[in-house]
Amino acid sequence: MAEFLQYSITGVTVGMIYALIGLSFALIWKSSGVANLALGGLVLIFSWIFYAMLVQVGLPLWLSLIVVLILALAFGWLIERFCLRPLIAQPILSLITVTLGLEFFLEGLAVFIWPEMVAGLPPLFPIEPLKIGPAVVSQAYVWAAVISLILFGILTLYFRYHKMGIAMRATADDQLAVQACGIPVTSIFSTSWMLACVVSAIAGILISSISGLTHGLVETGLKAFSVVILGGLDSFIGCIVAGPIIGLAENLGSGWLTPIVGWGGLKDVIPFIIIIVVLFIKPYGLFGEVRIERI
Amino acid sequence: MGLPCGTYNYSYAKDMAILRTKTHWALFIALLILVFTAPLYCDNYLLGVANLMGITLIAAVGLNILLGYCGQLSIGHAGFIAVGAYTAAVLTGTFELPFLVGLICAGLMAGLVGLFFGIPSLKVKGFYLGIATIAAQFIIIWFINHLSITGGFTGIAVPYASIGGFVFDTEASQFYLIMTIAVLCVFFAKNLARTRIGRAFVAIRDNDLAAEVMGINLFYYKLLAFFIGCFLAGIAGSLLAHWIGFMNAEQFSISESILYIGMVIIGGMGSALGPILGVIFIRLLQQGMMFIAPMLESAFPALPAGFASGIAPMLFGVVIVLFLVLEPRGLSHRWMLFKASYRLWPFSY
Amino acid sequence: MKSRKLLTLAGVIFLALALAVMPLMAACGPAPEEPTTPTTPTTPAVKGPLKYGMSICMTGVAAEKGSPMGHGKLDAIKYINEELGGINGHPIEAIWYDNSYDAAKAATIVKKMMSDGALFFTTNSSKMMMASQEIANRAGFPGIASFSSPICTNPPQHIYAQMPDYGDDFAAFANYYLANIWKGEGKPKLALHLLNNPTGSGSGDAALCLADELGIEIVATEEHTATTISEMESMTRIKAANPDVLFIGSTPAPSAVVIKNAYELGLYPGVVIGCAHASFTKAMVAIAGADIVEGVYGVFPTCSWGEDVPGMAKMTEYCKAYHPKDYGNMDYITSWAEALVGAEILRLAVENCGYDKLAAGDAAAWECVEKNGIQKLDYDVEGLHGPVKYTAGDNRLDKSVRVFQVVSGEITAVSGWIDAPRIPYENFPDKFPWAVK
Amino acid sequence: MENGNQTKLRIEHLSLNFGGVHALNDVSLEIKDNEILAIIGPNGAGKTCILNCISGFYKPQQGEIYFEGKKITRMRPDKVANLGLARTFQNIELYTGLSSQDNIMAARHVLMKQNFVSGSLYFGWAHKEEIEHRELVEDIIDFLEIEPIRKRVVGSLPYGMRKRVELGRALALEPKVLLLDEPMAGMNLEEKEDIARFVVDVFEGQGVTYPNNPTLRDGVTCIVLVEHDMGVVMDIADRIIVLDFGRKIAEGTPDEIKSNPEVIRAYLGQEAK
Repeated sequence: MAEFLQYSITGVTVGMIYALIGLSFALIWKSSGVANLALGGLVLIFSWIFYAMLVQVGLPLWLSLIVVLILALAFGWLIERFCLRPLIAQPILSLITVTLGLEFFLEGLAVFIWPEMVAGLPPLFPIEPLKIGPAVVSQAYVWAAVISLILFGILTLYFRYHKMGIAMRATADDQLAVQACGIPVTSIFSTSWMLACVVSAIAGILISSISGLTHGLVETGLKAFSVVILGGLDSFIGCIVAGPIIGLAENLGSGWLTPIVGWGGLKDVIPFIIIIVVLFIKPYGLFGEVRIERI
Repeated sequence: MGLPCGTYNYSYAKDMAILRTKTHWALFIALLILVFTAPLYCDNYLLGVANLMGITLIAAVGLNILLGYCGQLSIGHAGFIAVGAYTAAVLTGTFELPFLVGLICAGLMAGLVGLFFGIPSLKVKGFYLGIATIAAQFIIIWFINHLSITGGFTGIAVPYASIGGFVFDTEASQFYLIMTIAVLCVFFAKNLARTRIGRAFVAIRDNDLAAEVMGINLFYYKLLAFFIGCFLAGIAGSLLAHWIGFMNAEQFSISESILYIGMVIIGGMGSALGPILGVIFIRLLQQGMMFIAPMLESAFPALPAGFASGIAPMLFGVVIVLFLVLEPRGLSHRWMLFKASYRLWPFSY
Repeated sequence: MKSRKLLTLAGVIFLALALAVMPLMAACGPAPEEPTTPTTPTTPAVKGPLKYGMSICMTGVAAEKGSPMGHGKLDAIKYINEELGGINGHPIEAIWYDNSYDAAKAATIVKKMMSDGALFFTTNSSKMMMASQEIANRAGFPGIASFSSPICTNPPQHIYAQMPDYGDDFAAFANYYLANIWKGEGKPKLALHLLNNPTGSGSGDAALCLADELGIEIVATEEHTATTISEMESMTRIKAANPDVLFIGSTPAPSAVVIKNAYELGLYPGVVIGCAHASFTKAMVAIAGADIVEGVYGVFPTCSWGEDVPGMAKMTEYCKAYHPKDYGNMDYITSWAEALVGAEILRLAVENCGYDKLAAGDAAAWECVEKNGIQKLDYDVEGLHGPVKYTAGDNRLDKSVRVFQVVSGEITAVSGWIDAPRIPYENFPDKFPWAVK
Repeated sequence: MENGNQTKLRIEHLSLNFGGVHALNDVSLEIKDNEILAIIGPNGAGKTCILNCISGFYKPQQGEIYFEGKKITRMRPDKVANLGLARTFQNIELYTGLSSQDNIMAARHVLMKQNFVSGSLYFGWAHKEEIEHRELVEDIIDFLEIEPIRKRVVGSLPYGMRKRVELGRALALEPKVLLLDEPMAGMNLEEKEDIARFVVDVFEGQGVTYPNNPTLRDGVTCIVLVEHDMGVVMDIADRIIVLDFGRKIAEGTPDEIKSNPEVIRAYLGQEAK
């Protein structure tokens, strides 16, 4: 029972971190249909910027955070303006490949500026774990979960009530119609990239405070976005529900199965088996939009 | 695309031929001669790069059939290459079967695994399918790492390729082997693309609903595309295994898969020329990167530490981004435009 | 507008071509002006160079280790050429390429180095050596791996290991643990937490191989990815197995996660934690937090910065002059030492076979380097790591490591050089088929 | 003409719902050999839905469809096509990346026999088969007067031309029943007349003009035409069925339909506004 509780709590909190990266991915997918392969690079670069502000420059925590967020906004705008916008109306796969090129660039940039390539952030949260009955959970995970819930709330409200958010949703459905209403689609794209950069910056800071700043952040980004397929790529609620489900599945599944099958590392493959199963059963995820085909 | 002025076709066979004028034939034969005499004037290193390109080309041709012709996104191509590589490694290394048996089995095995992971394509399209194939890659690599027959994490040694007692133990002999198979694969793929199956693939890519109503069995042809694409990946994997001589699952990373997509897109999807150009472009660019860090370090010893290590991937990324911004339809499209303007020259209106 | 676009396109294509043509120029061109020639101004090099091949992970996923290692050996070669006047007057020419931690590239690089006439080559990761070793073994081209897996040197062929591998780490740590830490009755219970690649499995294989011989009971074996963000689940299972000692075979970041989770679960302090040398760096201490990792043991095959050994002064001087950012990085030491060992090999080879034989850079030269250079080594590496000496049947050159411990946030040596005997993998052909071949 | 007038397609009590919307409501009709049947009705009457049900694209909740006595309801679309039902689409659904000629060749798919092995080898009979089918396709290209755009990628063609290519693609299937979904929508008078002429020519057959192409030689004896344009329909259809809100409200010859008050109220009345 204690183990069950431990697995569940770990699963939910870790899942929330996946969900956080998933949110950033969904933001861009939702408004422009582009799969952002540069997500890992963004997570990496913002984590390093935060490290630079906090440790190398020595700014206080809140100020470093603000600087990173402002830089994230600027990055988002630049990326959209100079990489994505020239490709509007080109085949979607070319757009996706551009983000691939961007990924290489960002990885190189991180090495260029921070050649040490591995570093640890000072602990952002108290290191003493919280005790929940017989189980324990680190405060860092709890805070990460809370922050992703807050972000999810803000984004949902923004997309539901704010003019720009509504326009973004509309853009996903029909770009021409939105343009016809007098809303410049380009500004919607750049807003979505700016927001996505902010979310990935926050995700990056949280993850690197847990597992350090390494090149591995790139792959964490890649892994997490494939994990949120369960929720449906274009759905925020999907991300926030599916993240914990995946987290639970990998922890509970691995917790029970490892002693039975005797193979280590089940945790790392279970999410992907779930993805395949989900695609067989419910192709567009739990909350993804199912398109009705017409001819 | 038209023919040079004054060239007419007098039969359908002639109209449908790939090489249609004497100049075509001459250029084609000259190219083949150039390629197959390369060992005479290139050193082992260049032959090695050519071998790597040949192997990559086979896999890229497979991905082009899958993605370029049939429109099915696969971001797990390196995983399917791994299936082929390990099948060949186990069959020829552990069970000491002949190379050709290993080669065919590698293709079939990768094809079958591809078939299985292609099943979601019947229900999902685009990036959803892409994610299914990412999952496929992780699952494949996980299994390779945890099976004992594949050598687990340690990896597995692979003997030289050999056919009937002849051992391909020099770079040049491997070059002939790899190039022959690569040329055959390109030829098969080109033929496939211009006949019944290829048209069915493109029909599915361009309009799967209409294709189905016009009598094309989506189930069969999507899976066939997965089978053929992964079959070629398996063949490439087998050759890669014999060429490197040692397989380790870490070689087949997800970024390798993504790079394969980059190759196909940069070359130009859905054309026979596309993968060739894309593979040459990316692989040469990568080889060029290999020299950048040493050059910078020796030319400017006082550079900051991250310069040499950071500049290469940055340049690589910038070249890809700029390239796509300026030529989003790929190199083969640019080549077509060039050919067209050259044919019409000097009356290019 | 259109012409501008075309102009930019032409620029990009030119750039791409320029990059792409580089290998061609380097290979086919008549280029005696090898771009990789190091600057050797102070000693007028009248004698021909000795070519030292290096495949370095300067960029890519492993650049965090590859980049300081590259700097270390290049600086050392600069030192040898400039201050020691090369090897008997022959400057060392470093032929080095960046393999980006990409196996296919590594395979082309080893071919390139063979074409360039390098006398032997080195890699700085086991993966890159694995991608190169079959090609090198088949050609009889000797290679040295700084960090290696057991499979690089078992069965012994033409590949040598500069230092003990990840398996030997475990063996040395286990010996130290049994002799100095274990006070209980019966067999100590061991849990393993391994990275899911050869780095981790190297330690795991050694544990499997040696457990009975040493009298250790393995109660749990878990594995993790390099990008893990939580190992609470596996650590819960390890906790349930109630181990006395936990050995981590991994890299810094995931090791830090494992140790942090052990701390949160109340497992540590309590059990003894030991780390293989790839994990045990300053970065691990920084990521996990000094308070948490206090008292963790680790093994490392080199000395640490600031120790009083003969080679320290020059290395510190060069590091501070050319790559100050790398100061304090253990990988720099490893690599500097590698270049010293390489120079020693070249010296032995030149003295035993003469320069003319080596200048050919062909199979005969390689055989000479291997037989008269590598296999005749007996050198203390100026104290930077254990002495290197070849013994038949064991392709590891240096065979000893030291145990360190985190004390007040600093990695401090707690033992002298501990011998790490060769692990007889070939005695268990069913578990380690690769060791018998 | 009256002699061979047996039923080709029989639709019985067909109902189709999307959620709460009744797209088709208990529709029964017969499509006979040797006639051009027109289905007309205002927007949203369910005309296209009937075609979609026939070609297997929609799965109706109730009712059955029989083709030459064989039940084809809820059959997979490609199987229906294999039986000899070809169609065109309301909003052109061509393979935009292929040339006109290849679009039409692609429809020969069901009649060709090569598999991926022989296709990729190309020598021998795969090559011969390609040429044979190419000849038949050239007949269609000739008949539809689209020779100049034979090698043009259809994505770049003007609307009228694309409609023709689509008709050609349907003809290449050698259909027993040809279903045309608004073939004249969005066309000017001249283009409409061209299409109307093609439809009538196909129906009647071209005899010795195209001796080798069975479709063009013998004609397609059963054509279903869904159309808005009353003028054309009245001119070329033998029989007309009128739908409104998913129900069949009238059936008869053009003259009967013209005078049917129900039709005038539902359809013509609307148009008169």
